[in-house]
Amino acid sequence: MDLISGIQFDSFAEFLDMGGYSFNVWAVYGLFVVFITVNLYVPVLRRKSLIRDLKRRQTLAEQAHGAEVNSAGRHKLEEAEGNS
Amino acid sequence: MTDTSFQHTPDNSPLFEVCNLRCERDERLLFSALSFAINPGSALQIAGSNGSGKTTLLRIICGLNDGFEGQIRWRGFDRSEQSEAFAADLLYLGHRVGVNKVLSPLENLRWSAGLQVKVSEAELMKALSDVGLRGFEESPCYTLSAGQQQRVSLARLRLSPATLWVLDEPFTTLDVDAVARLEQTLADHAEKGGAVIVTTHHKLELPKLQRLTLG
Amino acid sequence: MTDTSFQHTPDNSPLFEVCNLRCERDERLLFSALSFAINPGSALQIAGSNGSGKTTLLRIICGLNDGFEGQIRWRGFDRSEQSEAFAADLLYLGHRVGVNKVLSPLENLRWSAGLQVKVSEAELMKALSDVGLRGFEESPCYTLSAGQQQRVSLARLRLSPATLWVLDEPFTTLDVDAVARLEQTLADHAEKGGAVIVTTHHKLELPKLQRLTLG
Amino acid sequence: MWLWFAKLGSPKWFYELSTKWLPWLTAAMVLTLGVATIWALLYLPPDYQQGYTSRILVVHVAVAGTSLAFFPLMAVAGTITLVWKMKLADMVAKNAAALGAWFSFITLATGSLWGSVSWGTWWEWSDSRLVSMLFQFFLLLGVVSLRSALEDSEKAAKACALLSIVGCINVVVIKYSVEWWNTLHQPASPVSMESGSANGPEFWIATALMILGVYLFLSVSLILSTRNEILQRERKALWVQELLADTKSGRG
Amino acid sequence: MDSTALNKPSTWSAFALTLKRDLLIAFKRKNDIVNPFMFFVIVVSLFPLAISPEPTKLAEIAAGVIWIAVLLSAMLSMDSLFRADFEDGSLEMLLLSPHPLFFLVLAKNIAHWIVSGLPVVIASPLLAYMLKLPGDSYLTLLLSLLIGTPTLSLIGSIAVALTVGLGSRGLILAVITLPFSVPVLIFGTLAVQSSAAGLPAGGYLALMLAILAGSLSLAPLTSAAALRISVS
Amino acid sequence: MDSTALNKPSTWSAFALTLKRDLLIAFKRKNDIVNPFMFFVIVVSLFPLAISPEPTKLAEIAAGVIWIAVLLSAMLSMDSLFRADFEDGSLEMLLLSPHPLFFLVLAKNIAHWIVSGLPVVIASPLLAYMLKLPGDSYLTLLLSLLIGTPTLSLIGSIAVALTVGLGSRGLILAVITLPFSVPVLIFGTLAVQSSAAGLPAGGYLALMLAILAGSLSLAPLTSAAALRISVS
Ligand code: HEM
Ligand SMILES: Nc1ncnc2c1ncn2[C@@H]1O[C@H](COP(=O)(O)OP(=O)(O)OP(=O)(O)O)[C@@H](O)[C@H]1O
Ligand SMILES: Nc1ncnc2c1ncn2[C@@H]1O[C@H](COP(=O)(O)OP(=O)(O)OP(=O)(O)O)[C@@H](O)[C@H]1O
Ligand SMILES: [Mg+2]
Ligand SMILES: [Mg+2]
Repeated sequence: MDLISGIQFDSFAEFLDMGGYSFNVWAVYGLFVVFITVNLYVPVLRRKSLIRDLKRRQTLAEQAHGAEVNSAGRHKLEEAEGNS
Repeated sequence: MTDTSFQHTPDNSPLFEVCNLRCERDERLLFSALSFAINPGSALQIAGSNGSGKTTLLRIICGLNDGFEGQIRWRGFDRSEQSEAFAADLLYLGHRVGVNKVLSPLENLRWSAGLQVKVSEAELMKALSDVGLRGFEESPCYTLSAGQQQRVSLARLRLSPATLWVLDEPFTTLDVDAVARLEQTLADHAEKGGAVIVTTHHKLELPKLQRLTLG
Repeated sequence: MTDTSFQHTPDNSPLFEVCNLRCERDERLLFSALSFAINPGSALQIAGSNGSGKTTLLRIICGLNDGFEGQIRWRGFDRSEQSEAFAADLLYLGHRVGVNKVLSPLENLRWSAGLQVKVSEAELMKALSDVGLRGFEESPCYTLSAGQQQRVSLARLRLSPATLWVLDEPFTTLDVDAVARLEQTLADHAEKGGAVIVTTHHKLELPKLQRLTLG
Repeated sequence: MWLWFAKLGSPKWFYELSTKWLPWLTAAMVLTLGVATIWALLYLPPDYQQGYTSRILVVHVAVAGTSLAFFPLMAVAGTITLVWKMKLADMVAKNAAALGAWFSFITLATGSLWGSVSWGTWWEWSDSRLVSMLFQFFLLLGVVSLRSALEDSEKAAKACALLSIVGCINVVVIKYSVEWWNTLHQPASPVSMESGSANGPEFWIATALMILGVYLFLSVSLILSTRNEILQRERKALWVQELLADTKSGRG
Repeated sequence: MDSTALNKPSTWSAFALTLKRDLLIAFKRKNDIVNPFMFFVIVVSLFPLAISPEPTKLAEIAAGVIWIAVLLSAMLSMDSLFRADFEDGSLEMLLLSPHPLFFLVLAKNIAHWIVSGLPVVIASPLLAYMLKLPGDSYLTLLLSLLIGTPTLSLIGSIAVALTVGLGSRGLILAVITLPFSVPVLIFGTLAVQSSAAGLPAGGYLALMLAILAGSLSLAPLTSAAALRISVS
Repeated sequence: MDSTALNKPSTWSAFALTLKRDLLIAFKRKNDIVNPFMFFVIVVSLFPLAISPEPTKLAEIAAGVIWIAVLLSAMLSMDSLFRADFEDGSLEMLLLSPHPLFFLVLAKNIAHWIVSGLPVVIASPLLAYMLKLPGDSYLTLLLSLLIGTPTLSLIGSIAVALTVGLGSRGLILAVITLPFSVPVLIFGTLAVQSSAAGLPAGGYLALMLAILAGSLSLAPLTSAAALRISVS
């Protein structure tokens, strides 16, 4: 494997020029990179803000109505008074 | 109509039964391990504070909402196996009254009752005058007041052959008179062997009334 | 707030006065020669059967409906000459509660109260928790039940500087608890020198309550 | 089978499993994408017709091919949502729609950039792949739009599931009808995609590697956003509460 | 077996009852009938203003313009299907009725097409004349629209059923359904264009018929499923 | 004079509050932003399919097609203005507020245009390219749309205010407002077409600006009056 001689370009400028099509080639790769980073980085950022938000709510819930939460979902069935 | 007008259930299982129902909305537990049964001739009032899940429960009962766990049985069979028979024997009146604004009370009732039972024009007119809409039969419903529109939907109760009535806050916007008349209708239905499930914040006086309080 | 927080009227004419009001809808006479007056510190319940014209009357009072004949006076002047002052001193809650479904209770209240008075966030939060919506402040309103949405609109009552409150069936869909609390709020408002006009089919217990029955 | 299904349906199970797998998948993704990109940019020999621009095709073909996977994926997830009411399937489907729209957009953009070189125009209506990709983009945005329009999340899940299934059929129908329409309109310029570039084996190896990398990227991105969705929707569950208590703020 | 079953109306009569009710509502409201038609006419008449009043140019675009205007009018008129029923609660009644939802939905679809699609189809030759569509293709235009508009309605009704709870949904309906109607648009315009060029158009019409048949059997089913989802 | 007046927010702050609220609702709903834009893009892309994919033919119709699509998207997006407010009763609150309705309506109009008009304007050059609009006319297109779309929104808001109680009003809105927006359409397309032909377009743009100024002062007033009528 000759990693150096395999390279198709003799100079960096030539590499940048891409045989005259630098705009198209670099635009495609630029878009590609943006596309990948956005779709990886946005979920990561969202995760951070989500965790922050959830923790804030957790502490709020603990302070404000920790006891009330447990009372949810109860019910009671009875005969109404005054039936015949 | 006599008692025999309602279909009987096999081997004496209750008319309608709910076992171990559990429902969450938005990760908020509304109820769990909820079980009750209702038999012909009885009435069930579902009470509870605002947001305790009354409307949700009624919609689950009717099959409009399937976000629940647990069994619902109709005349002893699973409701989903009996869905057509159940539909033929159920009458649901929700928060929204099911009254088209451009049609007249008569035209509305002709369709809404007609889906479930064959009715004659005379029966339609009688039902409307029974709920106090005489003289309004042919006015378009957008000219009716909130309570009058509610009455149009209540006229269905007088025509429906359904055994099980499920009513979500039917007393709202009714005046004192109409409230009394509706209570009488419910009592009559139960007496004839029907069953009623109703939510209201109002103090109901019915014979054989069970009360289920949520929340 | 003390008694002085409400503006006083000149030469002791009543706060709000209706003379010889007459209204027809669809060629049906709803009321005629209707006159009444309401003073700071008192409450007026408008009763009547369904379709008797309660909602119509309230909308006429507020100026949302101009299909009437007769005079309406505000602090002794014709209402139309005082429309801005009247608007600043009026709070109307209609059948439709004025709650946007996508916004949260907090955001709703910020706008609806903010149109009439400058309020701080803390006051908003307090008003919401006073009506029993603690924990729901930030949930979108479409996840709230019918009664909870009604409560969002009632929170405005706790922030408004208006003297005259006009409420159309504010008790519908509220549970027993909330009904009691609302009655208390109305009594407090009257005590502080405000005035309340309210329609309801429900038996109101307020000090200095007048009752006007239509139809 | 059923047990396995039930287990897979559990967001908790998925969350924990993905915690284990994510580093490996990410590493594999970085490696393949890196190698493929460097190879494509530096080592790919110039095409005899189009010179170095065949470097564009490596990306274009990889993204275009992958973007075709989204509707089938969403339709499968939708079926699972509707039939087995599995929450996880919907969480995947929700994020897949948005990601799929991104993929379609990048396909369109890279295709245009390549078209401006090889056809001398950025956009051409007389090519069925272009037009049908455009409509796939619209359909995906339609699914995203429906999701955001419906407020109730359970309703939205089922509605989007149904739309994805119907949409999956439609993508195929559109493709064939547009193709037929184009053969009838006899394109003026030589604008067939299959016509041109005879690319060497190196090109195809680089492309294959790029396709692999893009698929890995798809899975990593989908897993990341699905995990967020799990945290969001299961925020009241005990295991999430415990997990939150264990994580330092903003990390984890 | 029991009195309930004896007195229960047949599915056919429920179908007829629903069809009649929907037609009645439409005739009372009038807007549902007049608006799609007016919209169609107005949109078509914008083109000579915005593009060019020259007859030769108009003739070239006539088929396409008419089809697009029909498409838009069909999509936008769908907004009224199910809306009032959802808002006033009648839709819940429909879902809870003891009849197969397929037929009731079909009845509503048919009523809607009669009211909003048919007038547009009938008006199309006149507008085709105003746009100087070449003379031989009128019959093809009429036929293609007669086959195409019910298909569009059926496709649209799925989207309507999915979005039934939304307040303002005109645009989202169009956004969801326009991509789906591309095949109908393509075959419809191809049919008209080819008969304008003197070529046979029967093949396209047959294809459109096939699409219609497919959607006639599948769309009400899908709409019914979608309604159940939306109302829950 | 009294404590009420002291604590009363200024009209300006009511304006800002309403603008903010409407933008907030739009950002929460997202659809109000995305749909007009999507509709515009999809409608434009139907034309090559229905008429012809040939670049020269497309270039001829490009300006007109874009303007018509903008017009339709603007008209149909109006449906969401005031709708939710009417249905939930907020509109009554707006009418009963102690501030001049003119400014509150203007605030709602501005919020609506930012949300539904601006994205369409921004996307238009891309679509112009896809339709092969001749190169020199892009700036004119953009300017004409930037002036034209607020005008269309203002005109539309009058119709919206008049029809605010109707359930499905997408079509009727279009039917009422399209005739009124013909002048804007004509000047807009003339501007683009003349700059595509290398002629100056400033005159048309100036005319459009005049129309905008006129409607900016009159339309909110008329809408306010119409709202009072509709709500009563
Ligand atoms: C269904 C989506 C698509 C797929 C699967 C796809 C796939 C491909 C493949 C495999 C090639 C290489 C063909 C070859 O080497 O001869 C190619 C070439 C090309 N693609 Fe796409 N593509 C898609 C969409 C698009 C779009 C949307 C555009 C433009 C906006 C586009 C523009 C091009 C161009 C200009 C070429 C070069 C054609 C030539 O060499 O003559 N493609 N595409
Ligand atoms: N839009 C309308 N057009 C014509 N008539 C109307 C309209 N709205 C209401 N009416 C008529 O006006 C009368 C009074 O209606 P209103 O809504 O004021 O009654 P209400 O006393 O509030 O009744 P409820 O207790 O049912 O709310 C009714 O008889 C009704 O028929
Ligand atoms: N669409 C929804 N999405 C999520 N949660 C909802 C939705 N609708 C209702 N909820 C929640 O479900 C709970 C129960 O609502 P429901 O409407 O069943 O209450 P209810 O008992 O009928 O109250 P009310 O007496 O006010 O009518 C409420 O806490 C509410 O927050
Ligand atoms: Mg309820
Ligand atoms: Mg009333």
